[in-house]
Amino acid sequence: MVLILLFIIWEISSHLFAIPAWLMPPPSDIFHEGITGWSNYNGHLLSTIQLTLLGFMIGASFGVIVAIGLHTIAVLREIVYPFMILSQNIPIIVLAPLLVIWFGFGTLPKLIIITLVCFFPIAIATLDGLKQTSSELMHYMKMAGASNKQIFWKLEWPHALPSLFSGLKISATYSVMGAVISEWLGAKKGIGVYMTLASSSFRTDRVFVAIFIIMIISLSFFALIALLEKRVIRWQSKGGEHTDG
Amino acid sequence: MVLILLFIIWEISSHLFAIPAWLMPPPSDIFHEGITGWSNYNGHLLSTIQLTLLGFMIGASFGVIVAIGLHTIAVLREIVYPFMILSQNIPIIVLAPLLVIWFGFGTLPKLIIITLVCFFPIAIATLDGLKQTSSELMHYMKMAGASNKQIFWKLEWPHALPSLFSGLKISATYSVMGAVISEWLGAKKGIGVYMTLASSSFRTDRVFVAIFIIMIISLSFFALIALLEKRVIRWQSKGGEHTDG
Amino acid sequence: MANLSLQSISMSFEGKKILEDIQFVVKDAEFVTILGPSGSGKSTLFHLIGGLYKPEQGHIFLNGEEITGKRGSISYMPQSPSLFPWRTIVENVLLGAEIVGQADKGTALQMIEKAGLLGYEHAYPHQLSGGMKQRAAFIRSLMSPQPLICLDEPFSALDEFTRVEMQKWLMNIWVEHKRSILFVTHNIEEALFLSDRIIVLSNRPATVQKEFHIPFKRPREESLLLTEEFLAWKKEIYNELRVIV
Amino acid sequence: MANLSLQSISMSFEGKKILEDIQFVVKDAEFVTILGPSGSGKSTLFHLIGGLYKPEQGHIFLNGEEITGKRGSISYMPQSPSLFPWRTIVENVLLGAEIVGQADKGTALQMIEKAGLLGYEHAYPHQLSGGMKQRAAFIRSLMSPQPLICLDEPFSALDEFTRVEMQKWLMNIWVEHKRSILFVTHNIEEALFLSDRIIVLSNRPATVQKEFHIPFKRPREESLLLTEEFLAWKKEIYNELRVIV
Amino acid sequence: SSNEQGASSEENEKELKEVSIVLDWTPNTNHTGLYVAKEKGYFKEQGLDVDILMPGETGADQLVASGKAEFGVSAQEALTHARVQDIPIVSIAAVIQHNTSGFASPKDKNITSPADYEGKTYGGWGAPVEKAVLSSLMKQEDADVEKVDIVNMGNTDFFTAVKRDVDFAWIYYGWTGVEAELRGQELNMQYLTDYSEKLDYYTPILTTNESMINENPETVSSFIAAVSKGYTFAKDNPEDAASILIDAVPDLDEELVKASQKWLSPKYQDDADQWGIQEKETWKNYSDWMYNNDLLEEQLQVEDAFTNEFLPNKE
Ligand SMILES: Nc1ncnc2c1ncn2[C@@H]1O[C@H](COP(=O)(O)OP(=O)(O)OP(=O)(O)O)[C@@H](O)[C@H]1O
Ligand SMILES: Nc1ncnc2c1ncn2[C@@H]1O[C@H](COP(=O)(O)OP(=O)(O)OP(=O)(O)O)[C@@H](O)[C@H]1O
Ligand SMILES: [Mg+2]
Ligand SMILES: [Mg+2]
Repeated sequence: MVLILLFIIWEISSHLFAIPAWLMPPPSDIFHEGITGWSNYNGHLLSTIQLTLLGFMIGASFGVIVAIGLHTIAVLREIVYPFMILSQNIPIIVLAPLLVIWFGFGTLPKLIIITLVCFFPIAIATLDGLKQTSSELMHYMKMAGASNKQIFWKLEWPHALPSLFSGLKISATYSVMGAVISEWLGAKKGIGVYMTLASSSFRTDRVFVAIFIIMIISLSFFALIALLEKRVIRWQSKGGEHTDG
Repeated sequence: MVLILLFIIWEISSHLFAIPAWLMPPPSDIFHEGITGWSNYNGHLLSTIQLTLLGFMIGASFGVIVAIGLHTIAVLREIVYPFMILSQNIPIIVLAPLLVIWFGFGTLPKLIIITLVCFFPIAIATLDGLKQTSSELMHYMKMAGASNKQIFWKLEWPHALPSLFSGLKISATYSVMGAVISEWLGAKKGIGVYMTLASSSFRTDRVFVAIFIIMIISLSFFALIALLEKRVIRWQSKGGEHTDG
Repeated sequence: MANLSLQSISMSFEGKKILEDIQFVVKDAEFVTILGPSGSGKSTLFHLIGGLYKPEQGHIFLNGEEITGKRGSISYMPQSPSLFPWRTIVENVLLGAEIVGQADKGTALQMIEKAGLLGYEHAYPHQLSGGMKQRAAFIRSLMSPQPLICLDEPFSALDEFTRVEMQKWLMNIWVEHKRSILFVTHNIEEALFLSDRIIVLSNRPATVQKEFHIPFKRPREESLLLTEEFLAWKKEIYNELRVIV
Repeated sequence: MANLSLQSISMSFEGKKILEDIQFVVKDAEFVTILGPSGSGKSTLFHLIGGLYKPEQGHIFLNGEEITGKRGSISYMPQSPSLFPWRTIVENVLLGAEIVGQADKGTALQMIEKAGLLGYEHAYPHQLSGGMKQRAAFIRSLMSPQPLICLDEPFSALDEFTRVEMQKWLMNIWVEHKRSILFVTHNIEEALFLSDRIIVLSNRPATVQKEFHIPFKRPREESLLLTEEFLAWKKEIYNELRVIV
Repeated sequence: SSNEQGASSEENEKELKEVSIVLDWTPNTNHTGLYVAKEKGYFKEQGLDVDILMPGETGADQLVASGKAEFGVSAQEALTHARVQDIPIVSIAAVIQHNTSGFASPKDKNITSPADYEGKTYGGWGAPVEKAVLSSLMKQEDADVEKVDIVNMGNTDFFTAVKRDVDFAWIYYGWTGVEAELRGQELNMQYLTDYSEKLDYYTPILTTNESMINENPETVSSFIAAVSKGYTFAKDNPEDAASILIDAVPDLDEELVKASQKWLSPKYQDDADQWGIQEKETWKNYSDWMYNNDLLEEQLQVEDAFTNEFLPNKE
């Protein structure tokens, strides 16, 4: 609803202030191009969605595995932690040639980039969730003679789930952008390619179509994760939510 | 230590497989350039650090404010949440011209980009932290007649601090990269500029010096936040941490 | 001054009727105890008086003013200590008073000493034994200035002697400040020793099964516990409760 | 078979001596109760037997085998219920048995019914009253198969009748399965009614102040509570404790 | 149209040698000859199956140097830098004979010669070469480069930049200039070639690496032969060539491609005897200029940087 309102304001101000279409086209133009140009970009769309989903799944799994690994093996943490941070600071322009040189122009280097983007928030959030288990329950588990594996699966893991979902939500948001960026690494199809081409031939309306597509994918993806969260985490008492009265 | 080992392996394999220096220079070259070229880049370095710190602080404050706002005003949440996700999906190539038109080539558009990068993980993590307060303590606060403001400051806020720090750590990691990216938006100084120039004149050694600088800044920044976390969150019992025995 | 009146209160959880048509008063400066089987709804009754929930039916008045669903009118000690893990003991003790804006650290420290927690003022809750936490929560409720105090099994984790100490202390405060007290306990002797009146709740759904006016003169001495009359009362209430379970 | 022996156990927290030279045994199929003032170190003693901490000095043997710092040898009920918020009651009850790999849902459901929690098998802990949680934790410890059961104030939140029910049940299980029980309570009557032997701990630092062999024949009937002999015993122990506080 | 031809020669497809060429940017009219050669089957005639790749962020030069791609599109300046850093790539053809770049400004800014740059704001990408070029141009009119305010406009495009703060910028007329025409925005343009012979360097060029030249000279010859034919076709049939490019890359803007092609087609070969020829003079002039302006750390070995030997013999 608010979005629609925003669109209307945008449309009106486009006309009112005569903002040139190449700078910021009115939504009606974008909408029009979005519909008539469907056949132009639906191939790109599919390819990006596939890439995003695959990349996100790999990235999320990797993030969770890293978090678990770092949590259970304390030595690993000190060694790997700095590398995790470093991994988030390799500029794409440096990484890109190396990845292409090592892995060619296939899907692999693209998946590596999405993974790199996605795993980090998940790993950090899950790790923090795993660390902050209630000490009371931890004492119980230890007194009851639970093995480390049991402590993990019966206590730490369920306790970390909300944090994990917090990380998943952040990553889901990033994953689409990650896929688009990875397509700059030389792809033949994908919203990223579509957008670059549109931008280099100054087709601002198409650029905006691309942006809206990216946004819609992200939003749906986020919503999906939020839905999943609701289904998985059912036990929470609602105590914390009614701050209204 | 592990890093040093890695450097040695890298150095040896550089020589062993005769990897051309323009593809991946041996660390000794990078190190040499890092020291002899200090005067070349120390101006860039300072400028980037300043930008990062300023941007991170603004981004973090903004993230916290957004989280608080969304948490306390339930109506806001539904309206703003989608926009937050959208904000993470506007490609820089689209945003850049708009920012330039609106704000010129100064520091402001750069700060906006860093803010955009930093605020999101903080807002999401803090929001999740605020939501998950213990219902037992919440009941106490309500029964004791605490106002919403008191509930927030005395219960939800301290409870969300660990999550906030989790978000801060993720953002701190991104902030340096965000600053570098924002420098592509037109800066005269900064590691991003230094790197682009090095890259366009094929000075791979300098590119790697830039990367190492970015990494070192990020790591120190992360360490700073982690240190702060330790000082602020002193109350946690260590129950959750000894999974070793 | 505090004059509490409950008028035909009913309450259900998830379709299960918990409280049915509960009706009683607590007069000014009166000490009333509620006895009832575990799970009958005593804590729920407190939650209703405190305004945490709204009753399905019925009204609650304090000094003639309706407080149904209104918070902050009572000073409350929950059944589980509910200490804030990030506050030291003295900070926890001050919380209730803080909420109404009357924190007085000097008095708090005195009370901590009186409760046998000397040396633990600056400890965090996880460093305390179960009984020590309970005493801290007890002091917290005493430090709140409201004229009606609701105590939910305040001494259940204490040894007999500490318990008697605390009882005496409570009596002194009650006599001195003329506050009204609503008290939950499972200990019939305690109820008899302390109360002006005892209200017995039946099992689910709870109704007011019986009310006893306790005629012992005040101040009451420990020797009272050994008198014939006391034992007779004890037997009577015991039998009343036996009927229920 | 379970034969526990504590040999000159000492323990400090943060420089404060809590336990000093504690020495006692629990013989096979014996029921031993520990009495002592709040904060004296009873729960800490349990934590040491359960292997959560290592004692500063001394050794713990179970059936001749040293279990100092070793976990999993006892079945344990902590002082606070410590139910897992994401598990339903039946899942919580099964946890202790699950850890040793012997979960039996049928028995669990029977026990839940016996504890008066019928209809709450699939409720989550936050939907239970304090006493109901305690009963769930109690069943959980009974479901663990270890021959030594350590119960830390298991009935403190129960009304007299439910308490007696639970006591009888515990006696039956104890007689039937010949398990050894180490029990903490503040209720002298309960201690006398249940135990073969009562160990009285002194105040901080706790030492074994006195040991009482309780001569009442088994099976014990409720009528025992009213006998002269019982009252004499009660007085004696009461006086012993009075000396301490 | 390409499909029909692909079907007819399906049987000998297996013998085709697979090679790839990495572009320097997104596909545009600088690349028309490549697409023509591919779509019209010129590559196939030469026994090649050519994959045209977009570089993304990667940059073609490293990929060509490392052998990940056999051929690439680059520019003289980049290749000069690369060779000085011992990166073994060689220019094998000039796509356009003369530099078509220059400094552009909207007409209303009234910048008609380098002398007018004084006191104006130049928007660039922060490379040292920009100031040197500006200085070269301005010196000829006794203007002082220090009086130009040089700002870095990063990735911002020309049209956006001149709306705000920036007065003039460095563009390729064949693309951005043509777009301005289409938009009806009038520009003042100072071409580099009009002011300094030394700045008439080749951009873009086709490149390969040294090991290709040493080990697979026939492949390079076949490739260039086909490409040469492609650009010749594009020179003679601008409209058809533009259609081929649009068909191959449908996401490009049709109007812009057509207009740009019309402008660019005559410039491919221009005054040269043959498409693709490179003069030693041009290479030497520019690298000397770069060296003298401290843009290079050492002198370029001009002879090794380019070669004409793979160009087809003139019929
Ligand atoms: N949030 C809730 N959701 C669902 N059921 C609840 C909730 N809170 C309490 N109940 C139910 O209400 C009943 C009464 O609970 P309450 O805590 O008031 O009992 P109580 O009298 O205080 O018992 P105890 O002496 O054991 O503390 C119980 O059957 C409990 O399961
Ligand atoms: N983790 C800890 N850190 C510091 N001090 C602790 C810790 N655990 C227990 N103590 C201290 O040890 C002492 C004994 O505690 P413990 O819980 O064993 O008492 P208890 O006999 O069980 O008391 P209660 O009857 O009140 O439960 C207390 O003074 C407590 O403050
Ligand atoms: Mg209760
Ligand atoms: Mg205890």
